[in-house]
Amino acid sequence: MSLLEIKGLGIEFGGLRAVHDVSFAMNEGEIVSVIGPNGAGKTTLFNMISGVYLPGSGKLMLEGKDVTGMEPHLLARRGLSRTFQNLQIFQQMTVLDNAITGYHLQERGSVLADLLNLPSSRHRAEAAREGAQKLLARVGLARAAEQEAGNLSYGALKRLEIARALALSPRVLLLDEPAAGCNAVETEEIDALIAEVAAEGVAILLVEHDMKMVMRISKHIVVLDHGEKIAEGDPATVSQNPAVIAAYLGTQEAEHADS
Amino acid sequence: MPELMQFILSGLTVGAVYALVALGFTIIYNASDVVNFAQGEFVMLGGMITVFAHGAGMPLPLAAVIAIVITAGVGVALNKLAIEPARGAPVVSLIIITIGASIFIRGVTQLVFDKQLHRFPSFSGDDPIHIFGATLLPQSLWVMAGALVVFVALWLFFTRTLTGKAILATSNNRLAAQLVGISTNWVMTLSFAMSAGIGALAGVLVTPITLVSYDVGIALALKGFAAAMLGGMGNPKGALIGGFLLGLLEALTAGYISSQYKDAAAFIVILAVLFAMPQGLFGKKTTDRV
Amino acid sequence: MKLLSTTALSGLMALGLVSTAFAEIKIGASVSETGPAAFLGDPQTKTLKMMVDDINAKGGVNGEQIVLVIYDDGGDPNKARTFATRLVEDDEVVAIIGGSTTGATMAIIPVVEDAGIPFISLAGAINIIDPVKPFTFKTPHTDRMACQKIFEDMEAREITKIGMISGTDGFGASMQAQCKSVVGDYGIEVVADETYGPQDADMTPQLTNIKGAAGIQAVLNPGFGQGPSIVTRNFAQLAIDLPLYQSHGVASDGFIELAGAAAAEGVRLPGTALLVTDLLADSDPQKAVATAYKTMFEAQTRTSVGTFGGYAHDAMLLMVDAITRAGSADSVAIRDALEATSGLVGTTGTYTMSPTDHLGLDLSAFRMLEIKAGAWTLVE
Amino acid sequence: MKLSNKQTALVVLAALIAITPLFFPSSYYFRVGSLIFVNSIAVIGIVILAGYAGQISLGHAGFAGIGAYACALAPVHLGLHPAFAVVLGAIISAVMAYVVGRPILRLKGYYLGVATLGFGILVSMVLANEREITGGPDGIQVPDLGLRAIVKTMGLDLNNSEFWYIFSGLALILGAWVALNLYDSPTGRALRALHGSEIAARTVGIDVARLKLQAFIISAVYASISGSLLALQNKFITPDVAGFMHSIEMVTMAVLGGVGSVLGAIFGAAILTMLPQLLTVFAEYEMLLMGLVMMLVMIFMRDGLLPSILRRIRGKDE
Repeated sequence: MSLLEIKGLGIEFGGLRAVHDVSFAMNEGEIVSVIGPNGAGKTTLFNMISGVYLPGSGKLMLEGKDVTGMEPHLLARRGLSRTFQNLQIFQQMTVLDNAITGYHLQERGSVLADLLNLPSSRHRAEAAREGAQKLLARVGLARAAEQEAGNLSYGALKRLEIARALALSPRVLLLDEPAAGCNAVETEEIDALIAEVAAEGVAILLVEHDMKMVMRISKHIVVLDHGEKIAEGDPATVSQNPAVIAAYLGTQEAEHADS
Repeated sequence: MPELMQFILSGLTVGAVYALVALGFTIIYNASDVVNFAQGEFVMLGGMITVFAHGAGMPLPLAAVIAIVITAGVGVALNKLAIEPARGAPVVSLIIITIGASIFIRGVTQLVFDKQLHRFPSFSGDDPIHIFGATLLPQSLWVMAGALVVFVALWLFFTRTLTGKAILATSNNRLAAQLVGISTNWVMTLSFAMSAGIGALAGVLVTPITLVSYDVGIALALKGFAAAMLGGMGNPKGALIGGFLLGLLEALTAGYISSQYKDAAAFIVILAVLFAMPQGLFGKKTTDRV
Repeated sequence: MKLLSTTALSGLMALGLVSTAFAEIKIGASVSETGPAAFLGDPQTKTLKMMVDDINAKGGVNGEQIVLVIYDDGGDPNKARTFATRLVEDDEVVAIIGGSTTGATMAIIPVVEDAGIPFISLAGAINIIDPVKPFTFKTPHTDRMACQKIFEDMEAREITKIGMISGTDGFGASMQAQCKSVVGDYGIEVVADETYGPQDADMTPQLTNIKGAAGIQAVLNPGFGQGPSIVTRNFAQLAIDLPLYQSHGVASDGFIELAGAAAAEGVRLPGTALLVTDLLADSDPQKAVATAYKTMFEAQTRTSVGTFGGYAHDAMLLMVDAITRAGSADSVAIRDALEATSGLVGTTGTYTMSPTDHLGLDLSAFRMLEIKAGAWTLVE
Repeated sequence: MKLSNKQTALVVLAALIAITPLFFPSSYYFRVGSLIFVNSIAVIGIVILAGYAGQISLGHAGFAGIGAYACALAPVHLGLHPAFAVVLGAIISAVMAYVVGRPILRLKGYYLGVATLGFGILVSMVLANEREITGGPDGIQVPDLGLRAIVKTMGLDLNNSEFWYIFSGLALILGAWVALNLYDSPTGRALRALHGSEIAARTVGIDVARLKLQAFIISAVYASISGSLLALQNKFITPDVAGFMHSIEMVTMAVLGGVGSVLGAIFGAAILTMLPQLLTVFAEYEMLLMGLVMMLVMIFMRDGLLPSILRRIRGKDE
């Protein structure tokens, strides 16, 4: 039994097939990458897996249980967390508060206790705060803890999102372009962080444009084009697949034509 | 069934008033995503200025035209002085700005004119028209025709003209609209002028039926807002149908159930519709983009 | 910032931190100059101001000038209470006039009764003065009296089954309830009872139902503002061939103008002498007072005089009369003098107060009027 | 000892409430003060709903109406002491908020606005129409709380305005304390998170629907208590308390002062409560100026008065 199993997932927007019949599976500690040209449906696939979109067809199995169409906060409780391609940071909150929010499932409790500032509420908050501080140190943001998140650089925000997602102690982590907009040093740091997290047994599903990074860290690669899976396998196999090359070359030409 | 007929005619008359106000909301919303709570004041200004221009000896049609032009000017001023400087502000701030504007306009109106109720003669007399045993005042036909004409004109404007499409484009994506060379400032000015003008036209048409005073705007704005939301904000078809639906609901409830709770019935239906269709009857469905 | 400091400064001035004169009598007022009850408050404010100017120009009361402190409560009872507190505690007035609406009046009463300041209300409801409260008086007829006057007239016309269509505002709702409570005394039955919102544009559905009620002989419309004009027009539109009664809420020339002379033809309502000054016999005690007020009001405002402004006129008249008789501006003395008012002729009627009657009017002060050819006539 | 933001806010608030009466020339100022406090309590509710959770309501006066009429009706019909009537009103408001909030909180922006507006109008309509029970549009008497008499037996003779200044002042401090607790608590953080990004909030496990509902209920209770206090203080109440204009007033106070913070909202309530009193000097210009102030503040001080003023002061210091 795989940790996460995707069986024939598909969705349509206004008659347009965004993703069609995609299947694959992943196990604990595995890093699986989804690649494909722009508009191939990678983010849409992510949105279905994380419960943001309701799949039109297919099934999603987490630890052998059918979780298709489950809301994101329920999936989170089952150990699935994610980051976003276009940052979804809580801009008005401090960096630390952003990270603490990741501990929501641990720190939530009676609203009444929160309103009256009862000891139980303070303890929950304190525990979450300590965890968040450690996590911020881990992603190199300890110093920025008290800043308003909106003031951070793009790369720092990317790391903050990863910290927030890690705070859930997920079993499956979905990273949507974690290294986008980061410089070489930052990319390397993120690279190392991903490997480290995977080594702890977390299954990581990655969407990334940095092919060097993808080839280096992925165990398994799924290739999407026009919403359909056109290839999958280990990095070496996939990189030699003619269909994959055609898809990428095709888009490159298109991109040139655009610009 | 002369009773039913009478209820329907009443509902259509009142519904046409709501539809005209709702159509005014639509244009500004389309151009700027702002729900202008001062829309009712445009209607009031249309009526008040016509009353006083007519009272000063001008023929009614000229007085009406003057009222529409002045009100359109007020709309443009509102945009330039209050809405444009607040670009990007959150929904609540915009609500407060437009409510502030409506209080301001009311305050100025009661100073410039007065606090009395006014009316001017109906356009085609007051001899009722008989339809299947029910009656209708000729002025009601003017209001209904007004709502339909404004709707058709708007529909043509938004689908057939470049400017209309530019307004829709601005609403969808302001930056992209600027990139393709649309002057978004011009679009905003135009849509406020149009909205205010349509509001004033509504005021001119309905005053012989509803009367006018400096403070009739709030109630009209609330009903028009409700009608526009019922139909789906931003859609002229929604505004028209929402308006007529609201009017009919009120009239039929007053006729068959309870005149005390006719407004309640209208709002319960709105709540029910929004529960089933969170974007109103004809609103666009949106998907979160992440 | 500048605006704020300017407001703060003028606020301080308003709060009376800057000098006050002496030898003056301060009378306070809280009226609904704006808001949904502006129909009432606007003429009342104007009336109070012009009367005080007039009295002061003629040498004041007991040789002292009257200072009128007037606030606009917008018809909001909460504001009315705050302004009443301000008048009593801060402006230190000796008496208060106001409360254009029953709601505002009821909010003012606890304040004046607490402080022992005489108060003359301009609102209609009977529970303002029933039970009698030591310091609270009022000038308008109660809405119950208006109902009685109307039903007397109906009785004389042998009408036994009527329909009612009332506004849901305070005025309409209160009068609707009062009328229904006394209607039985006149052998009249309400067979259709409809309402409309104060800002409604069309009342044909309600009137259609009333028209269809079995055996109906007349229709009564308690309400003020634009509602009654629209009801009257819809009444004509539906060609309902029955007597239509309006309330004192629309007793002004403006109503005829708004409803249109054709639609208003034959409408009856209980009004005051003010509307028919020309028709009054020269021997009528009210003729002089009413004509004087009408002339002054219409000359200064260039709008037609109405019953509501008259209430304010009478309140000021009562107050000045009481202060004169009391010979001092002491609040309790004024109160006692007010209660002893006897035979004072106002525009609304002739007031004779007593410890058990803080209104002092009877039904005779109401005159049943009928609109004929766009003008008021007296029903004999 | 260094004070946290919360402690600073509470100390400033308590000090202002305690010290300003020393400068009051007459007891009318106690009346204005107590109105500020009563309004502030409702406005803090709006801060929790709109400032923390980012949801708008144009119908919160409906809850104030429920609280107010509970105090008018429960003592007469149920024989309840007015103090318990306040609690009953709060419970009814909470239940109503739950029932109404569940379906409508799925709506966003203006659609939520019109739905809450509809709720408020329904409440005020029932209050105005059910004349036999509620007294109709002309309002109804509210029994005395009786506390002032008890205080008097303890040797402290206060007039009505003074008593209510102190009583609602204490209620406000309590209300502010609770709201400030919430801000930094797990629930408060989750509310602010869903305000920032609903989708991200959901993916960290926040049950957005549930939390919005909680915020709605809490803010409804604030509005309800504010309505109760107003009714008890005035000893008379009309359906205006539940009207659309009162709902708008609440939101305006909150946003004008700074909807993001409790102190800002109280500042807004203070300004908007005093403004009509100050503007009486301008007589017929009052309306015009009121509208002008609303527009100018929102245009030039977008975050609200207090945050903008504080920023300006700090800016000068640097």
